[in-house]
Amino acid sequence: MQATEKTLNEIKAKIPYVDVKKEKLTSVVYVQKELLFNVLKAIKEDFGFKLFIDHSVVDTLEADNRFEAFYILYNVDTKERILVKTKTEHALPSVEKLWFAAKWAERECYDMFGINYEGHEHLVRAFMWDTYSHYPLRKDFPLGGYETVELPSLNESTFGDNLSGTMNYKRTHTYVPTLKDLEYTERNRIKKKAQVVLNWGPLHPGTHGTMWFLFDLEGERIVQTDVILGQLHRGVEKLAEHEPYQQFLVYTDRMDYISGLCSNQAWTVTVERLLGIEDMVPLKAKYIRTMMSELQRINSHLLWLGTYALDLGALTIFLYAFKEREKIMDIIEGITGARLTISYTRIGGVRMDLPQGALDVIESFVKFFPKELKDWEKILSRNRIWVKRNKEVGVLTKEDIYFYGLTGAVARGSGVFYDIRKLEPYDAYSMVDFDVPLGENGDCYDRYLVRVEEMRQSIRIIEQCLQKLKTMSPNEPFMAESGDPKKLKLTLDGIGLKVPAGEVYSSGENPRGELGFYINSKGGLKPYRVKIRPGSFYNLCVYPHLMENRYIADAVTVLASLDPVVGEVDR
Amino acid sequence: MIKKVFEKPLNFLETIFFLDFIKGMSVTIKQAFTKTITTHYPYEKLTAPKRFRGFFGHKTVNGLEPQPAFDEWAERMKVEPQPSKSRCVVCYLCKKACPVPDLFEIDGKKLENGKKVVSVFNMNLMLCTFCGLCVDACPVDCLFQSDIQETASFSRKDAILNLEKLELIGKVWQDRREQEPDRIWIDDEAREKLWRENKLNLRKVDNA
Amino acid sequence: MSIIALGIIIAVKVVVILVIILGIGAYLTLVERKVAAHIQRRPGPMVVGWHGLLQPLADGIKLLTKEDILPSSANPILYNLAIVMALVPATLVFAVVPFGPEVHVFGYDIKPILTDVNIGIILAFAFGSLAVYGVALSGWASNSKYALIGALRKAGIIISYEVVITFAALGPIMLAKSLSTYDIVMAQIHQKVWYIFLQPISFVVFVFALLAETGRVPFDIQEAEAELVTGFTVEYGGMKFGLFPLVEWYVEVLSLSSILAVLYLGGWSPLNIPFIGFVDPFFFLGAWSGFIWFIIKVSILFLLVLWLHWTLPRYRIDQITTVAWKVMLPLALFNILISAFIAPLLRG
Amino acid sequence: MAYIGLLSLLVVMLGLSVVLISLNWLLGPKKKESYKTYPYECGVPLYDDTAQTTFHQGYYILGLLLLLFDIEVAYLFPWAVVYSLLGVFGFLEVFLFLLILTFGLVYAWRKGALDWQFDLESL
Repeated sequence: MQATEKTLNEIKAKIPYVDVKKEKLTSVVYVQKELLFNVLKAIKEDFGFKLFIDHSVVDTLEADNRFEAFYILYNVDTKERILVKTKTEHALPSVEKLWFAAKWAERECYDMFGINYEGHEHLVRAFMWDTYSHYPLRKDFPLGGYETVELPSLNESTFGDNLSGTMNYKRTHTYVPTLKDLEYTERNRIKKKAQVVLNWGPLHPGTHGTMWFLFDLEGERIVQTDVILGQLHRGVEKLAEHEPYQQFLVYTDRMDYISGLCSNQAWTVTVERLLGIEDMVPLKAKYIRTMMSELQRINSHLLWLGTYALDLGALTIFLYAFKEREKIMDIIEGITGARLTISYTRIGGVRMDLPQGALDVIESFVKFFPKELKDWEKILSRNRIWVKRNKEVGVLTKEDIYFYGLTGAVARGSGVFYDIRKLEPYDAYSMVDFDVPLGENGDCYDRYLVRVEEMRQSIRIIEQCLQKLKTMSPNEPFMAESGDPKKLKLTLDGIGLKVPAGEVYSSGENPRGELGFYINSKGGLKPYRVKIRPGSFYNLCVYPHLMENRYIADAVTVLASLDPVVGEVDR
Repeated sequence: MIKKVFEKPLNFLETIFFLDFIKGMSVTIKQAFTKTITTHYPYEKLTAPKRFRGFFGHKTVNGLEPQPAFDEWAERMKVEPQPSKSRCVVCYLCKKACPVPDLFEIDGKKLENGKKVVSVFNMNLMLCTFCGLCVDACPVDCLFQSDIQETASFSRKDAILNLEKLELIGKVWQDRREQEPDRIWIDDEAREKLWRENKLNLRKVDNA
Repeated sequence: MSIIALGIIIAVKVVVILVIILGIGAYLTLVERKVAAHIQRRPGPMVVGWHGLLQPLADGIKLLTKEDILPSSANPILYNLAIVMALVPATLVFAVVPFGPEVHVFGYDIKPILTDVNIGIILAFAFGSLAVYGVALSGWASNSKYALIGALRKAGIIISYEVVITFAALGPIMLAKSLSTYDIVMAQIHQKVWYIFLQPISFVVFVFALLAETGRVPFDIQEAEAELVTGFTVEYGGMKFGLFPLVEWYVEVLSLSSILAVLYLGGWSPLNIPFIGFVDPFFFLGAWSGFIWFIIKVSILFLLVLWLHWTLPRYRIDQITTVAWKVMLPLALFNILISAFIAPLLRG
Repeated sequence: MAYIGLLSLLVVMLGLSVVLISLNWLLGPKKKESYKTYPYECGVPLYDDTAQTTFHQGYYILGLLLLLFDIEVAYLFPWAVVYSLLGVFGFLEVFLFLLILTFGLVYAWRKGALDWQFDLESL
């Protein structure tokens, strides 16, 4: 929910030199950049907007004060969200003292826009290597990049069978880092303090993807850690500026590739809110989306559980979890046609109605799954080794949650009631009944219990959706009908979907935390700027803090319990 | 609304008799004597569901086109339908709907009677995301996605579908699977075997 | 007994041990894969041979035809010596394992034990603890950080469990009043009791120490694939890589299981009803039934190890040492006290 | 005399291990590539070129305790064999011996020597 008029007025009364504005979808506080730090501090401490959601920059291409920066903050107690905006030429004060998460967001802005943050402790690039000299998200950076190095295609050199026209695969590539660049980067990121610096990743089974950690080791003790991101960086935000709204859906699949449906849903809901057609979406579509994304949540949590147990040595659970996961994959494949990159939702509904037999299959899955879950818990939950490995490891207090901008199961594991499905219900979540599991100690064990319980709650939601969907006839619409096709064109393919000017921040509760989309639209077919708020990225930012003075063996425990996915971290 | 999660710690008796280990081991031994749930790929293969989004194909003109859309679009684009050839009306809507438009290369050629017919339709599937937006866009139910999923090849050339390949895939599809009902899975027996422990019983095919 | 006969007997015994190491050791990989697969609801290897029966052979051929790679910064002598140091002591343990009772073949009385000496158990523990050198050397010689950490972890485990395993073994020795493996079994047969019934604490401690010494779950931290990829073997390839798991996971488990069977399960003796006698369904085989009982006991122990391996998660290094010194060692000391009271009550 | 078997097994095993080590060199392919012998560290350039440096371990004191207890156990082996012949005197003597060592263990425990030496400060 956006901050109310009342809160905005209170802010205006307390801090007179800011401008406040309540727009249709956002509540904005405008402030001069010189006063930014103090204003944010006051908003954080006096008004309770403690949770850091996101920070980024919009390149307006205006002659003076080219960049418009925004900070998105959340008040967990009053369930209000606020945007703080400022304008700058190329420099901003760093707010890393207020939120550590801002440190990483600022690094990203420095990397992508070349904004210089004054007072930042260690301002290095977030995704690109340190010898890279461009700022890719600036508007004057071409979509294809600067063509500098041409890589020979393997086929050309082996078979010599290139084709002509647009079908040829002789594609120019942008500059790729050499070993020297990487070596410079790794030495720039971490200054050795202890005995040995160990490269942990990117090609490592424990990192769940291509994450590159540097551990400064004193024996088994990790003295300091840094993460080198960007192994999977594809510039999704840049691509979003060049894709129509519907077509960008395809890229949301590929961000958090474990839970494509939830990302689809979050993006679709965001665009629907921007269009103002959230209420026009048929009830059936809403229920289908909710049910499918809960299935996807179980799917994603199963992958988490499997790899978590695998990391701690219990390989069998991994196979058990994948056995059930395969069933969900089969269901999703039968309904949507794809297993991983699903692209099922559409702006205004879903792509297809449920096929025959889908409800039967889901019902039989839902009936059996809790039994299986109980079996796994028998192996793990009270096992003395499992408890020893997880309790008192990676402890996060409530204050940490706010300071590091953590969301999702990580926040709930520490007892912070933060679940977008409850706080800001989208689709059918307001119509179904479910509990939010909360932990107490905020250690890995609590996060484990929370996620396991979440699977059970997801089953509850799916059951309710099933009951509802059974009563609906197959003839009911699954796509919204536009009242006036000239003004608003809602089709399955999304050709010619025009979106009014405006901005919106809306988020969905992904299995890995809050996935938010900030859309800045200047009207027309394509968004002007899309900022994705990835849950994994901010959940990962607490990792170096948690790993201080821990064992190498805890590295896998903590990483798996934070459960980041590289596709979402790097985008 | 809020559910606190916790788990009891082991008590003394459970600790000294290793009851936690025994419980876990009882689960694993139980599973060890249950039937396996694997499909022995590539000796055994499941049939992909009808909705599966695999390689693309062009349905051919066989009298089952969606009417009146097909005639209208053929009129509008001045295209002459050729029997057992692609239904494509060269409307470029698929290219428009594609997130990566570069992968399509479409062209039509003029016939002697002044009408058009599709002559070039290349899809570079190296770039394709298999999202199905082009299929949604196709107004005449020509472009579709088949169940071809084993697409690995030694040359990138094989990843490019030209008009002939597309028509061939389409014809095979029309013979083989087009008439199937819109069901979640088609191979009920194999799936029920896989879902043995769930006691799945799919309702018989409803051909209505 | 003539020199020639003695030579032939020794040669046969050595060949039997070699078969155990290479043949049975290799086929245990198949057993492990099958057990693990079925626990995980998979069929395991099915393609090479009937139900994968030729799989170990195929694996062996694959490993043998790999390229021989020496890491650029490794120390070549230590790098290869590590394999010798890992393989040889682990197999020497079999020299003191009595596989069965004395049998009468071709007019000779043969004890199926290679070296029946009066310090058999001590020899077994001595060779067992030598195995750590192989791991430590490989970690140091391959000059990779993962290998080094893995090797040092293994040393940490050995440091903790070496003491525990010897203290645990003291109990049965006190009851049997002998250090010879053969005599320990004979003592159990005379006293008509397996020592597992008199020494349950010591048995449990010994089983955990066995898991630790052989690097099985929950103590497989030296190769923890999620943290250290494969720990000390990370720079080894081909047969050199194949030998480490063969030694650690199969040969050592077999040898220590044999010692365990000797100490607690009465070696080759048939099923025991404490203080009453033995029940032998294989009585018609005469003295040879002992071999069957020995094989049964060792296989059950091996399957138990596998069962534990594929169920439990793994400990952290500090937890392993803590458990060893704070739980296992006091228990083992306590067990000696109990044995001191039990021992005089037993018939010599 | 009894050790001949052991010795012959040792010789056979030494020979076998040398054979097994060299088999790869004999049977395997030999292709030179520049990065094939690069030490594995997840496919990125090494930060530290060598791993053969000082590396702190947390079980140094445990190693010392191991020596102590292994010697103790060596004393106990002969006692265990002849225990039944020694009677009450033998029991009391070793009981006293074990008691002292148990006190040693408890002392080490209380001093924190049995814990993993995690920080340099705790040493």
